[in-house]
Amino acid sequence: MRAALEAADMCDQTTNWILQHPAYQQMKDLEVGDSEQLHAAFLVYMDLTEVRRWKEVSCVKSPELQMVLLEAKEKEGAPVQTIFPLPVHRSLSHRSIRQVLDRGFPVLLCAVAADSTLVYQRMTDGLVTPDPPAGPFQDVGRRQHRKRRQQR
Amino acid sequence: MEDSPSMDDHQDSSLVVGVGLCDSAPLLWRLQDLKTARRLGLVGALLGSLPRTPRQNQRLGRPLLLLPEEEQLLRDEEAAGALPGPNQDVGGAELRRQFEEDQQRSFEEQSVLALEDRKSALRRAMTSSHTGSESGAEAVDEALRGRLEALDHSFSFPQSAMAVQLSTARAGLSYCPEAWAHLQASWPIREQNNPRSDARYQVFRDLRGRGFYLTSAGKFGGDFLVYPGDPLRFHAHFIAVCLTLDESICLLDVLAVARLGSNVKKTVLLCSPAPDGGVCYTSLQWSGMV
Amino acid sequence: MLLLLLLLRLVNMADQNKTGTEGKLFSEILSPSELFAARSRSHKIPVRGQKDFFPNDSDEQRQRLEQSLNEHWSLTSEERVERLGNLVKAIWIPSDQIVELQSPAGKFWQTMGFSANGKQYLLPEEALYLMECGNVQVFYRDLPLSIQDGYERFLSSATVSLQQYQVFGHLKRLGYVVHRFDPSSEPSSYAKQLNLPQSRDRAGRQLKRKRSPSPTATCSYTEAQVESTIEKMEEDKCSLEGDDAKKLAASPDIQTATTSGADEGRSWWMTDDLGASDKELHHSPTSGSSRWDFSSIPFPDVGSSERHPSCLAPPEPSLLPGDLTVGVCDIASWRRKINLRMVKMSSKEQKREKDKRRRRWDVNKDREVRRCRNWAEYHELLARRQRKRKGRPAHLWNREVTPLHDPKQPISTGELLDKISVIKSTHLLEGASRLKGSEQWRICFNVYQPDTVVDFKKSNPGKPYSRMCVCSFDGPVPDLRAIKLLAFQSGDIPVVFAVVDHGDISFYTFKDFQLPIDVFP
Amino acid sequence: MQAEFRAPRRRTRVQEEYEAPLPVSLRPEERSLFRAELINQHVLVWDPEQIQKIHNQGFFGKGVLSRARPDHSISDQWEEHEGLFLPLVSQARYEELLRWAGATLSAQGLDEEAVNQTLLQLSQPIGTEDLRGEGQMMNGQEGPGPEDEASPCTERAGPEGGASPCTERANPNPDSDSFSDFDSEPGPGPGSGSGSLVPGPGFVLVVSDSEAAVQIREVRRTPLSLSEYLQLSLEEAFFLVYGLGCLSVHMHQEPLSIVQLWRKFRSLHPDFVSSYAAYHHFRSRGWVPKEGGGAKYGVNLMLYRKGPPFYHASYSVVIERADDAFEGSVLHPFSWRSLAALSRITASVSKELMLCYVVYPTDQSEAELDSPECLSRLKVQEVIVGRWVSSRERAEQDDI
Repeated sequence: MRAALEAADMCDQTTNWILQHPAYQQMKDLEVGDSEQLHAAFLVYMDLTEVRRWKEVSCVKSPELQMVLLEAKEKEGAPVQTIFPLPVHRSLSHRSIRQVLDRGFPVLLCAVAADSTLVYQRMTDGLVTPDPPAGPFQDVGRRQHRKRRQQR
Repeated sequence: MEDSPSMDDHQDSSLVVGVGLCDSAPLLWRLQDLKTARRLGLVGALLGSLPRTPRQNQRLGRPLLLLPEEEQLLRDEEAAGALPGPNQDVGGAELRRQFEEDQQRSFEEQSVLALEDRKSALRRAMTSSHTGSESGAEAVDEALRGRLEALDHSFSFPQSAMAVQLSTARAGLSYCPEAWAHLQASWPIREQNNPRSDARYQVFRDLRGRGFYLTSAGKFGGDFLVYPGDPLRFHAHFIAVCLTLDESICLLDVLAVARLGSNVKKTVLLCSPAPDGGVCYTSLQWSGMV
Repeated sequence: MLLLLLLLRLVNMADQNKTGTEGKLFSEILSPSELFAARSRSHKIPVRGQKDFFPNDSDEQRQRLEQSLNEHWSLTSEERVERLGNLVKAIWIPSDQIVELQSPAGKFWQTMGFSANGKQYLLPEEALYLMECGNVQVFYRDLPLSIQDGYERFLSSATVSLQQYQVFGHLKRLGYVVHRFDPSSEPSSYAKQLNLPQSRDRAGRQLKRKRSPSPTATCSYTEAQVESTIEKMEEDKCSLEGDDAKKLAASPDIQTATTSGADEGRSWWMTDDLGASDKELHHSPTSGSSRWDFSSIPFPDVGSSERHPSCLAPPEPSLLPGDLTVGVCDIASWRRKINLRMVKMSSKEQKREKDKRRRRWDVNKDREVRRCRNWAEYHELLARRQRKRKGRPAHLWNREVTPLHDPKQPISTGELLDKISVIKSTHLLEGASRLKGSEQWRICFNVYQPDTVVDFKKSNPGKPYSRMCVCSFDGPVPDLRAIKLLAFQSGDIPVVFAVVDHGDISFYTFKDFQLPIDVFP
Repeated sequence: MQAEFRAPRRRTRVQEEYEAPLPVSLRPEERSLFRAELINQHVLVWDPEQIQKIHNQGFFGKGVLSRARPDHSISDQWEEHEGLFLPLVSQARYEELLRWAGATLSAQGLDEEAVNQTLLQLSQPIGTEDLRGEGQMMNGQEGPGPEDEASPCTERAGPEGGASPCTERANPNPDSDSFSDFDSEPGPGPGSGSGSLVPGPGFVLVVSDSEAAVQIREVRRTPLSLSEYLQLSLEEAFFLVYGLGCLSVHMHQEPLSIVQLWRKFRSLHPDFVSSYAAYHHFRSRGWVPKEGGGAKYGVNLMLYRKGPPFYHASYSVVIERADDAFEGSVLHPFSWRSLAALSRITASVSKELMLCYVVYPTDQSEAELDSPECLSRLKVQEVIVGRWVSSRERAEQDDI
């Protein structure tokens, strides 16, 4: 039993838990052949599950892009979103964005910096009119920010 | 979205916009052309000093510079006509004589107007003196009447006081039919036949067709600022970035322009002509995830 | 082509019943009564109201739009009307691309125009701007030119381009004094370094101004020749450029050498390669105490302002290698060639120099090294240190390339930063003199600040506030080469890139910078 | 024309102490070599203690499970339970962790029966008395509490680093190499203060979801531990190795030499020489460059004085390369459009836009670039891009 417990311990210094994580294994099984993008996808996966606690996070392969995409819900019952992880120094084309949008879900593009910093950007098909700048909504950003601080 | 006059109206002569060329840039000079362009939803940019208050940059005056896309749209809709250039010579001596005569006539008419102006000023002074103190009003009236009579003989309108017009637009034919044909064929405007300028034009045309007004968005890192109505009255909603579907862009550049968009509370639009002739639009907005 | 004031008005009236698109005539000419009435019109600019965010088809919005448009059109439609007496008359001379004044100039003469051969002229951009301001009426073949004529005739690649004029007008409207930049009037960096007095010859300047190349035109043959001569002179002292030259110039006792280095002949009491000797001075591990007492060895100060004998006595033989004999040296010819002025350093510069000296790694500062009395002891020390390092990981230390720092040998942060500073910083002027000029990147205008207008003298405009390089928004962003080239051309005056995007103009600067070293303990 | 240096802006509320500018100690007896692994083209540091040192002394890298500082813990919420402070985990979350642990065990070849047995064993509730008995208590004062503004995790090398059930195993010395001088420092020992006790990592308080019929509130072992890793950018890693000599990067359990690492990084990132030259330059001037911050502003690096907790970033940096003639292939194909955007963004957050040109000598051969020694022949030119505002409106001024 002790041995089994140790096997479950992924903090073993000789084997990185990332490589043993089931989600990582799943991504590897998608065989996208782009280990940098795969790592980026895994970091985003960990951020969504461990840090942001999103629900039903899963990985899928985009055959057109040969990249790992994620699907997830922000909370229970929320709509599915596609997350498009991409290392920050890469280039992309509008076509590749359209291919991700064509999956039919709202898309989050996630730029993954070399030190694992993540920057999420929302992408939507068509013209999305911005919120009006003035008026009672003006302060929303700041108030949300304060709320977040209080939660911590 | 507010209705814009259909481009099909170009049969109506008033919808033909006269375009002049300066250093190969398309400029509009005549007020009617500016108004027609605006009715077609083309905003352009005013470049000149405002006659009323020339030494400021807040409000500028004619000429109006068209975006290459605006100019091309007019051409494609056959709503543009070339203004004659400055170099076609028409009868010299005759014109000079006419001009001098005109100046002379104008001077004479203005002299008359000036005299009238002076007289009515004196008359106003007389009537106002009646309402003033009774004593001495008579005397003042008398003096004024004397001056009024004297004016007829003594009034002289100096040449230097004559008002002259420094014309904005050159007078002339509204457009030349032959030049119009020429305009469509080989208009000496910098033709930028590259995929990017094609993309810009198709996007411009499509958004204009949807009733938006567009101006240049260079300072926002995009191609066009997209307004839901006339920019005189509305804030821009979008920063349009035009690119072909397969053009590769640095993710960093996407992040930069998207960040800028959220700073100025506008949606960044990636716009690419689609194979089916339409345009694909992708809206970029801040995710709110920090 | 010409302004057909009366004729066209008459024709227009006659043709008023003529319909159809062809041959319709056009004019926006005011009648005498309109002209007369224009005297008393307002000069106020209406304030724009708050904009809306969403169009909602309401009558209220429609009304406001209509009002805005009406205001807009009434403002845009207004024609310039001036008293004839207030207008300066001028004529356009297309062959010279220039405007000649026919009546006395106005106030504008203080900052614009030039005289030549007893006549007064305006450059086309100046004339056009003054036409737009309602100050000047320009005639061609006895007929007045419209603003449109001005744009179409005056602006071209041979004079100034439309975009350049947009920048010119933008700055002029704000009150700046704007002159064409004449690269030949700019002293070369070589001349600047020698402190050559700038020519203040009024006539010469003005002639130059007339001939000043248009910002777009290519430079003339003679100019190219002059430039190449200067380049050659500069190349001669190229070896001294950069940090080393700066360091040298900073210490007064070798300052003279800096200048004499530009000379073909070498001074025989200095080593050939100054840069190398400088490095050696500071980096070679020299043992314990020095045999040479520099305080007692007189170094010739050729550049001193004090009276000096024109000859230098031979140096003390004991200081020279055995078989060398050195005679008396006549320095009079050199004194004529060098810059005898004191190089003044600002307190900031002095401090920077001091900091630099302080940071320079000096093996002699190492206490253990100082305790060594001879080479043998020093070698022993090195060997001892080597042994100490033995415990270090082989994959880092037993290879060709080793880390820059050994964490087993702690040093202060300042020393550490100094030790790992392997990449040199450079500055914009370094190597800039050897760059050839470029067609694409040119300075167009000298710009003087508006508050200097009162005292402004065209004959002696003084130092510009900035210089403008006009770029098209669709064109390239300057690369490092362009930035260096223009920085070199402009010297200590900042170059501003005026970028014209359709109707918008943005101004950017690309300034030299060196991030200061920040040391935390 | 020299750009003026603008003083960096200090942050108003600084909640931590400054440890050291760089992770090299002034005391020679201290541990001086850290260890990282190159995995999936990324450099990761595993050891919680080393993570804290590398991050807090010079602000290298980022925790893969954290937003900035490596401070991930199994839960944001901590609660007191029978005198113990424990991370709170919902039943559903706990079961998710169990499932992962199961998947991992299966992947390691255990049959279903064994897996189930193990999981059952793992998920047994544990009495708090047993926990206390294990003698793994820490001073509660230092432990994270829900009221603690500074988040549960500002503490160094505390329980939050990882949540391994096997804490009795000492941090294994990762090196087979002869680092005899490696003295693994013990973590902060149990303090003497009073208050709630924090058990060692590996235990959580499982609470059932509010809708659930049966309310559970028990202490259990963590079935799966995800310890925080520090991810270093290639430039950061190489600087720690080559510049400071304090890190060794391993690939497939083998430590890499400097030249091996250089070649590896160049193969991963074609512009590595330029990006590293710029990084090294900024470090050697005592500044803290962060690549992650750059992503937020669309640039390569953000430059901080002292470190992000103490100062706001001063510069957004775009790295360019140039040859001796100051021309050459550009890394970032600038248009006025993109420059306008960057300049505007930078100005809107009161930072300055810096172009950092790495200038290569023309006679530098490809072979020379094959070693970091080529750096000494490179030069760095910094240029500040500024905007000049023409219109401090002089509207009605009489123009002459």
